[in-house]
Parts: sequence; structure tokens; C-alpha cells
Amino acid sequence: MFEFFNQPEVIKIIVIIGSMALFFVGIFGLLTQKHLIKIFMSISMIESSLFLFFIGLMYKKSFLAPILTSNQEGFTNMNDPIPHAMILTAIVIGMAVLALGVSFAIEYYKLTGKTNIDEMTSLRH
Amino acid sequence: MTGIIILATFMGIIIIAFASIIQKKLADSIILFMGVGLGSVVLFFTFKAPDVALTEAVIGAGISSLIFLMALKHLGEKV
Amino acid sequence: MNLKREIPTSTMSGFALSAVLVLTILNILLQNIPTKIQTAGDELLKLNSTEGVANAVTTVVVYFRGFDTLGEIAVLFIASLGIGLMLDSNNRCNIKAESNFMLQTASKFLFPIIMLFGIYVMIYGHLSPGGGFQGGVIIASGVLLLLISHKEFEVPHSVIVLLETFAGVSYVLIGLIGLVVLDTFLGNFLPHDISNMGLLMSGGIIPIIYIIVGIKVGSEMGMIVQNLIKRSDNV
Amino acid sequence: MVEYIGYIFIFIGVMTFLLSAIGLVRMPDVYTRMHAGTKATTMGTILVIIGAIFTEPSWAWKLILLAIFILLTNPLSSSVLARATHKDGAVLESDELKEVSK
Repeated sequence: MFEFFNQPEVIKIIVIIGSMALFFVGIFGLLTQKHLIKIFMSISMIESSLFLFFIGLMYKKSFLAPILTSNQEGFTNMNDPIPHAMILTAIVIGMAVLALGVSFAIEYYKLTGKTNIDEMTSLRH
Repeated sequence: MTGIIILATFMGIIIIAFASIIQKKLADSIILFMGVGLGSVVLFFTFKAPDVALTEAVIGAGISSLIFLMALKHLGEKV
Repeated sequence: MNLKREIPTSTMSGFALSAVLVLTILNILLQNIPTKIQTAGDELLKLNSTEGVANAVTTVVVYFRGFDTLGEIAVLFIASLGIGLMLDSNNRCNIKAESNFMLQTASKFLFPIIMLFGIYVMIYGHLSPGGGFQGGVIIASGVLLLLISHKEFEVPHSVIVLLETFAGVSYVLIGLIGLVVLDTFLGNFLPHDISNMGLLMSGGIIPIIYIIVGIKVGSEMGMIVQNLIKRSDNV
Repeated sequence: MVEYIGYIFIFIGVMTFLLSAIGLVRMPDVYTRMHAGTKATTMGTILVIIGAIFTEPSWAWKLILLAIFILLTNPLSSSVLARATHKDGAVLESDELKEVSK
């Protein structure tokens, strides 16, 4: 029974469907919630799902982490390091941009006293 | 065994994320959102990416919670 | 969320249409999963065994994509600058709860250990998981501990300016020296012998660049944290 | 042979974690839940670390440092949490010392 889940195709299907589900949970939060913090949280969830998709798609089960240790010779049988390097910087930059967005929200609340996005209509007319 | 770990962690992450979205109190929502980050750490480590797991552990549990909690302190619960 | 409300037919049909579309795309995706693909990563790992260091991710971040990393820390700098402009910080902590004696004493013991761990992660970034980005954020979380426990603590602005200027200038300077010596921006002009891969003093400029990235990320993240904590509270 | 001693230690540590999780569900109020959730995890983590020292003897110094760090931080964080809940106004479910204190 457990061997069925260890096939590479099945692992890829789990990764694709799981990260799509997390993506749509984030979209659901983005569409239904009104508070600004919930909106930022949903955007962060969508980011997380993309990171999981990126890393999980290049995962090969029998391969090792791309770091040379003392009991293996040469850079063979290793996972692809390019998605790791991309996602590593993307996480840090996503956090900094999230902090910038939160500071914008704090300033907006200080100016107008609104946190509900349905009430933010000052630019509509 | 690896496949079952990946499947269970994905299901846990999705359930925690949905619970975090539909929570009424914002403080509970933020605490549950940290659970999404922790589940991502487990998944990154299972995917043989220890660098990314270390980054996500520091950011998702440390600084990200600070940002959301300071936003909660200034913006308040009122919708 | 009111589930008892009547759902219009157009919404229902749109939902059904999108479900059919998603299933179709999923079907196409699942049928065309290639089992064995040749990626750029294989060539890169081959190149890494002659050019890089033991941690292949570090080689990609610092050496093969070094110019992009320069742009990324510039993005971090601009985000930090924007937060500093948005939240005009005064020298008053706006957390109302008083920290007690236990937290104040223990944070004095814990802060050097956290800094030591951050510097270890930074320096050993080319041999083990870790590196400049992670170490910088760990140092920033150490600063966060002191900011929460000691109300009067503040990182002086001149120190941040000094560290950030030093890190940015030396990154570009090392790149330009590589451009002069080896005709490549960020060329590895220091000796990097393959035979002692795995030692601390190996890899040429790669560990130096990652330490510089760590200093820059640490000072920027520390500034973001300090601005968020010490924001003026007169809303 | 030495690995099996390590596996026994890891098993006892994981069982302590399980007891702590059961306590989190079973206990009636915040303070007793905190008691179950923080004390038992300190012991469980240290037992798992001792087991890891037996299974991988070359990592011993790093693991001992990790144990010292956990011994420093875990009681501190639980103390700060308890202080915060007390300031927030949490009450015991059944306060048996109420008559004595009044």
C-alpha cells in the first residue's frame, strides 16, 4: 500500500494537486475576506504554494541534496540546485515586500481610519 | 514512506490554511498561518532542499509573525 | 460567509465551466509528465565540480548568478528604505507590556549565542546548508529579541549606515576587480584549488561574497525590525 | 549495538511528546495546558538529542550545544507565555486554593 505512494509519478501528482489546492485556498481568501491583514495573508499563501510547486516538481526520490559531504564522491546523483537558489532569494524578497505592504497599510489606516477594502473608495471618483 | 509523508503534510497544510482564512479572530488566524510556514519547512526538507528549509524556518516562524502581529497591533480587529 | 443565500445560475454555470477546465488541464498535465528530462542543473553540477564549492546552491547564488544577487539585495535595500520612509520611527518602544527580570537577564545570555549561530551559518555557507541570507535574518531576529526585552535598546543609525555602505561598496569592488583581472564581472580571481574542496579556506571569493551578502541582509532586516517595533504611536 | 540504545532513547522521547499532546487535549484550562505543553517537550527534545548522540557519535558537540540552547530557551519562553496569559486575565478552571488565599 505504501509502495504506491513512492512512485515518482504519484509524488509529482501529489505535488501538483496539493500546491494547486493551496493556491486556490489563497484565491478564496483573496476574494472573500475584507480585512487587509487577511488579504496579505492570502497573498503570502499563494507565494508559499508557488515555492512548494517549484521545488517539488524537480524532486527526484533517489537523489541527494546538492551538497558535497565526505562520504560521496563527485557531484553525481544530486537534485537540481537551480530551483533551490531561485526560491531561496524569492522567500527573502517576498518577506521584505510583505513588510513594505504592511507599512503602507499602517500609514493608510493612520490617514483614513479604514481597514475594510470595500470602504477604500477615495480614488473611485 | 516518503510519499505518505508528503501526502499527509500537504493535507495538513491545506486544512490549516483554510482554517486560518475562515477564522473570526485575527490573532488565531495569524497563529494558524505560522502553521502553514512550519508545514512548508517539513516539505522542503523532505524534498532534499535544506537551504530553502532553513530560510523558510527563519522567515516563516520569526520575522513574518512579527510583521503580522505589528500590523494587528496598529490596524486592530475591526473590519 | 452566508451559505443559505440563493446562488444564481450564472455563478453555478461559471463554477462548473471552471471545474471542467481545471480537470482538462490537469489531465493534460498528468499525461505528459516526462520521466527523464535533461535540465540545466546537470550541466551546472558538472561545471560545479571544477569551478565551485561544496554547496552547489551557494555556487549558483553567488557565482553563476552573482549579478542577479546584487540586484536582489538592491531590491531589499529599496524595501527597507521605503519602510523607513513610511514609518517615521522615534526612539520609543510601542510595546506596552513591561518585560520582567527573567527575560531581561536571559536575553543577555541568549543574544551572543544567537549572534554566534548567525555568524556560523554565514561563514559555513559554502560547506553546509545556510549562507548569507539565512545568517542575516538570524542576526536580525537576535536584534528583535533585544528590542523586545530592553525598552531603551536601539541599534545606532550610524552603525547601520557604516555596515551597509561597507557591504555594498565591497561587493561591487570585488566584482570590478574580477572584471579587470579575468574579464568577467565577479570572476574568481583568488586561488580556488579543487583538491581542497570542503575546507573552510577554499572557494576563492565565493565565501567572502556570501559573508558580504550576510552583512547587508542582516543590517537591512535589522532596520526593518527596528522600524516596525519603534514606530511612533500617535495614530 | 550502540545504535539500539539511541533508538530506545528516541522512542522514549517521542512517547513523552505523545503524552504532552494528549495532555494538551485533556487538560481543562490554559495554565495546566501550558504545563503539559512546555515541560514535557523540554524533556522529550533532550531525550531525542541523547538518542541522536548515540546513533551519530560524530555530531556529539553540535548536539550538546543544541541541548544547552533548548535548556536555556524553553523554560524562558514558557515563563513569558505564562506571564502574558496571567496579565491577559486567564483564570483556573477549578481553583482549590481559593478559600486559602482569601
